[in-house]
Amino acid sequence: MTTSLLLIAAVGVPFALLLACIVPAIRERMPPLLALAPIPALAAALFADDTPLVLGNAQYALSFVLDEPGRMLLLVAAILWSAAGAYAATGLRGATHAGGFVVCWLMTLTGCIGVFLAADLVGFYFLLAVLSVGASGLVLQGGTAEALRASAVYLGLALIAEAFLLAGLVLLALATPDGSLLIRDAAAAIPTSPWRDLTLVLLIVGLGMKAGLVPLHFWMPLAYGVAPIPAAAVMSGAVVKASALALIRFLPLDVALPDFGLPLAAIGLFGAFYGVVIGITQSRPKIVLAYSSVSQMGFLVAVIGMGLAAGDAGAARVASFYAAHHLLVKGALFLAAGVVATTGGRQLWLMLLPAAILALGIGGLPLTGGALAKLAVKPVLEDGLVELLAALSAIGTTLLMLHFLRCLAASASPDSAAAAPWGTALPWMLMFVAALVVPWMLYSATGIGTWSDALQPGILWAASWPLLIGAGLALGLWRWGRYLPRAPEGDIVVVSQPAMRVVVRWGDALEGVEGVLRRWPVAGLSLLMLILILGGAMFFDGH
Amino acid sequence: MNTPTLFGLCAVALVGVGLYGLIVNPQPLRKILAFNLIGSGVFLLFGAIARRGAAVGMGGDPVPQALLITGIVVAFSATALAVALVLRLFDEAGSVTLAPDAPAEPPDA
Amino acid sequence: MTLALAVDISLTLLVLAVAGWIIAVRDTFAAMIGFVAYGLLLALVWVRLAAPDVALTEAAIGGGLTGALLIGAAARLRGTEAAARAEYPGALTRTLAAVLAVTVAAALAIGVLALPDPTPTLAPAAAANLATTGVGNPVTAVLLAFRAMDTLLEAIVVLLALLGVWSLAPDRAWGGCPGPRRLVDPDGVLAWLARLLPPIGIVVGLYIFWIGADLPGGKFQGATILAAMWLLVIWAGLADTPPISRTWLRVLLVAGPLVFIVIGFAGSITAGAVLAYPEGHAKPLIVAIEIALMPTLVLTLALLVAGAPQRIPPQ
Amino acid sequence: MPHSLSTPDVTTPGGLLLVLAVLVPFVGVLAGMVLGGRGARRVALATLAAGLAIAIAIADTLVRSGAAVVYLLGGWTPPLGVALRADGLAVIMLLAVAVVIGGIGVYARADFGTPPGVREARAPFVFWTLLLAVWGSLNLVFVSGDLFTLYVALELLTFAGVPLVSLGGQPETLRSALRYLLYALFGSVLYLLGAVLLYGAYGTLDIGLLAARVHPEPVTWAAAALMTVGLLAKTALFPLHLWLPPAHAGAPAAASAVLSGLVIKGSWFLAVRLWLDVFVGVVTLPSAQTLAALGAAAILVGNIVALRQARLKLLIAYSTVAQIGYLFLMFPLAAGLAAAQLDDAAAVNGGLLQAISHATAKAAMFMAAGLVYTTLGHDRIADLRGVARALPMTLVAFALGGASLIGLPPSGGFLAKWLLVSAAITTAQWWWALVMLVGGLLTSAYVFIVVVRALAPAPEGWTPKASVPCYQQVAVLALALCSFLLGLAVLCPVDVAGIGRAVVPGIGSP
Repeated sequence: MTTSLLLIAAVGVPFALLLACIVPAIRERMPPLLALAPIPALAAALFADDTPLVLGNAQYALSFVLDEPGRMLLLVAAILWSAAGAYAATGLRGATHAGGFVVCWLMTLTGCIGVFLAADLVGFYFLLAVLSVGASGLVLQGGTAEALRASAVYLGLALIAEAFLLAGLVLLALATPDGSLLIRDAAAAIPTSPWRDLTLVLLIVGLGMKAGLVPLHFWMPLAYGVAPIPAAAVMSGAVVKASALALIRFLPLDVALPDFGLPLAAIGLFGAFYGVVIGITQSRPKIVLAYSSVSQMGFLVAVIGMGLAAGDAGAARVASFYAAHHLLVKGALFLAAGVVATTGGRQLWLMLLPAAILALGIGGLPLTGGALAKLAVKPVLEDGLVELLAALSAIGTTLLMLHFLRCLAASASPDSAAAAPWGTALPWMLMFVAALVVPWMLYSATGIGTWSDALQPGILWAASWPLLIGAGLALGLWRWGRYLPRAPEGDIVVVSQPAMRVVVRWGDALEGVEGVLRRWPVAGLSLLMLILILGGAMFFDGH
Repeated sequence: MNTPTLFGLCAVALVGVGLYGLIVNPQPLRKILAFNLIGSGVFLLFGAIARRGAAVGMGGDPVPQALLITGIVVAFSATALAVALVLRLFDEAGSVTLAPDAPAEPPDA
Repeated sequence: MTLALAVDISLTLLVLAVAGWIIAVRDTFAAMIGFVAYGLLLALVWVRLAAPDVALTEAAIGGGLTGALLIGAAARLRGTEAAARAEYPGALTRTLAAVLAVTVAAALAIGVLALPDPTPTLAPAAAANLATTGVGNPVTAVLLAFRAMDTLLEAIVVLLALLGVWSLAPDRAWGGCPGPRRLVDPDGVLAWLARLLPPIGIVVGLYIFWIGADLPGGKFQGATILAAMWLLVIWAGLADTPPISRTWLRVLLVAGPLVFIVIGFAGSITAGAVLAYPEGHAKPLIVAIEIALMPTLVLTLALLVAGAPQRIPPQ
Repeated sequence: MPHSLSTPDVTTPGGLLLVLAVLVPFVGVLAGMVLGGRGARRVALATLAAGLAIAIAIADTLVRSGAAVVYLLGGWTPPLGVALRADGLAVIMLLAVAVVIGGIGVYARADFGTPPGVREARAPFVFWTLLLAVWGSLNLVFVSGDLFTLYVALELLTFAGVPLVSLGGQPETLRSALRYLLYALFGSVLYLLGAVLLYGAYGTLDIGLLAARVHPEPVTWAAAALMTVGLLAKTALFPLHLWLPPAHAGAPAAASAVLSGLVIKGSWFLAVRLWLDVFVGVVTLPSAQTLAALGAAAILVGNIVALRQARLKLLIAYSTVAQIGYLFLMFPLAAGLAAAQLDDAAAVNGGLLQAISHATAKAAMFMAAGLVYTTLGHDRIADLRGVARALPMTLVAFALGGASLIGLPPSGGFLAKWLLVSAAITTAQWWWALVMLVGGLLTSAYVFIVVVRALAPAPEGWTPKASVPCYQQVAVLALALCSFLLGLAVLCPVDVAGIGRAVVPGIGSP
């Protein structure tokens, strides 16, 4: 009963706030509430058990459930949404027309929490759509022409992905015995489905697009680059994890499917390096962070892929843990990017140092959550080559993060008296603390390992040497980096502009043909021809 | 070859002639005329079928014959509406072409 | 029999030749004249098909009213002929159209030749139930009893078409008189005809209407003749079309269908079904409906030919 | 030969409601003609309420009895007489049309008022009487069981629809109306030709009796091809859509909503009726595939051309061209399911839902475009700035309607797409699923463009050209919400659409 109430409140409170926005007066007063809207979700993550919540009748019902991956991600996502909400409220103070931002924010929040909790195919699809539309609206809040373009690219990609997903979900539903629409039943039925391969391909492509898998990652730098800081924080942290979580839930990780797992891992690892390579050619902190997200999501997908290849059900837990860590750190670093840009002089180091700890944590800095995350996924990546690649990726990540820190420092306010307002600095500090502490809590609470194991000297050393190599490379980058070619932000989509011109020309041609078809004699001829074709189709088949 | 079949074939030929005229003749009035030709072909076919159904002392099946009267009146109404449209178009535009041109934007309200 | 067949064949050839000429001839006005001739020829065909009711309708409406309508329009559109000819499609389109039209017609011909023999017919069913309707003409029985719904809807179709025609009035002329004002030429042949013909026409029209219950004829044919007489008087300039805002006009226009519907619904109480007639009262009710429909049809048909309102009458 | 409709031997309880559903709107037309002016509007609005009640009563009767509602007119049994028959499909359409017409009626109250000081004005008088006429004709199309009565119904529909197109009276709208009228007449005469052939071969025009009598032979094939193509011309299925886009360019918003949302559904419904209930065993899978191929072409071409339109109304009109395509994808799916001895409900319900959700969404979108036009004085997509501020509710309605066209849950479009995609996969016709998904993407592109342009802030000092009454916005939003929440129909415990339709062993099966 308590669980039901908690789950209802988790999704219902943001949704109710969203509906309340219909009234303009409420909408204008909404910003202070943004920080509180995710609190019910936090409570649910902490106190709800795994009893499902079912709304509807026997023929069709929406169901929600808090499974282990969902709980981990919901917990950290709620923290991030709350902190980012406080940050956003500070930015919106005194702003006229905050309505659009607030509506998109609440819509995205509702979708995000809903997707983390959804237990049936239709509810999942619906909430994912809410999430995508809301998030594209958040990108739009940048208000510039680039924001419009980025938002269009984001929404376009998201909807293409949803088209793949819809096809995949229909296949899932058709293959599930007795018409159950529960994700759990659907995933269990995949290995025996007559359309197993197609289903998996559709799901992986659809979710992979949303997770930013190379080569469909280009929306990330575009979107995060133009979105307001808090929006970029929740999008790179929480929103993108929805698709990772969906991969974890939909793929039958307890059955070894190396034909799918290994390619997935390979694509993921490729993305992990690709993000680094392009990222180090960038100079805006937000863009560097975006490419880091490309890299990290690639690594996460590689973990899931290896789990699928090996039929390792435990991969779900460690992948979720890795995702949870990335969620906290990436969210925190985006906030840091915003805070640093408004800070100068002596204050700066107070803001930069925590950022450095977190950033290097992604590379696996010992004693940080990042080190734990790397340690947790290690068993899944125990294949010889993959293990080596994982280590190389840690080196690359360190390199990229050091580059980020340099860009971050360079982006600081030139005014030495500038200090970020408390309303933004405090959320950032809160996220810093959460990113340090929460992974340790989760690590032991979920039974992935114990603290004492994680603190063994051998393990600490194993985490340290990639850092040192990465640091060495970073020195090299700073010395010779100017010789690197510069990739445009959003690499592929920018490079593919000429292709668009061809598409436009095709559109012209099509419009011309359509115009001809609408001429009276042509339409009349079409009519007669159709009579003959239809009659013929019946005649020849009927004989 | 008996009378109903002969007129049935005649009806079919009328439909063919009308179809050709409806497609190729650009003048709307001639299209209306062609429509009437096709229509009369269809009616004639129905009449031939009615005649084939002559029985119990009736010269033809009365149901199609009754429907024919309805059909002729409906075709006349259609013709009247179409002619009125053509005439109004002529009054407004000074021409009666049907060629689709890029629809101009209506003047700002 | 062979003589009859020869007549039929020559009639067929004549009809087809006129039809082909109507399509092929360059001048639209000439084509319209051809169409009137075509309508009269078709009426002959209907007679040969033992369908005198249809023959009357075809001659009156198909040839007469439609012809008048089209000839009038063609006369007004004389000036657009050259522009229309310039739009004539190229040889490719014409060839394609010809090939397709011939193919469709040929396919249809195969269908016609494959019609079953003996043909299924509803004549026996109609004959068996004719007595209950009390009318002697089976076509009238179909129109007003067996398939009364179609006839009711048809009356509404005509009315809707009239509404459509009226809707084409310029805003300023709404409520005014349809068609252009005709000037009287007291010595003209039209005026002479308009004085001579109507009395005869009215008698003939009413007669055709009246006998329709039992013999070939009926409201549509009768109404057409009456409408034609009225139009003749209007065209001769001896009378004007009524302004469409007149209440009496509106009432008469809807009276026919409304009476039909009222009697129809009364049937659901008195005879157990909508559009059914109580035992023994079928014929009077049918005649009542026909009488109510008559003025409606006369007005509607004539006003359909008269066209959209164009003039506000002097107050 | 299997047939799906039981022969209508008796009038069922509640059958009289069908007669009312058809004749009440026409009585409204007659009364409106006599009362004229403001009376016509009052009569129309009263009739709208009454008609909705009748539709609900019919639905209630149908669900209670679990069988088709039948009325024998005049007590005469087909083939001599004419029967009215409403199965689940018909009743759902009746209800949907009643709701959409109601929404349009409320919206049009503001646009079609008789100006003060005038006893009667042309546009309002014509609009209100013809709105009712369209409605009566549609109801007749849905419930009539006789091919000739259906022919008359189709003509009624055309005669009522054409003046709505030319209501504005500009040369371009007159030209569009003429093109529409001539092409529609072309279509209906072909339909009649087919019906005549059927009578010649089988001696009846009653749908139920024909279903039992038809068998595959040249006459039937010819009739089926003629009738189908005639109906396609009236439905404006690509490439027979020459009349549709221009007809919308200059028509008033409410008229566009009627035309695009409702009128074309009449001939579509009749095509469905013929293919699913009459020509079972005559039409073949390749012919059904032909229809769907045209539908697929419509989806692709319509959507792409829509993307390239500069005016909002034309964009929506081309979107209609595309959406009509979806309506025809159901034919091979239903045929495939039936051929595999499976229940074709998924395909049929999918098509039906698509029709209804399009009717509601498209009516809402056209009316939203009308409000935009009133407010801005134009409807150039590139210049929609300020709409979000002036017409927030309308923009939301447009977006919701768009979401339904795209197929986002929980819209009716989503459920329809889900059902159709399921059917496509079950019958191994994945290419139709692909077309639907691609179509959804293209749709989302133009909906996005419009919404984003409308969200742009207005230039400084900009004021709306005219203000629109709130109830118009509410009517638009209500219709859009109907469409957007239609997917919740899945919660309905009874398969209403299936009532009165036996399971059909299908098209192309031996």
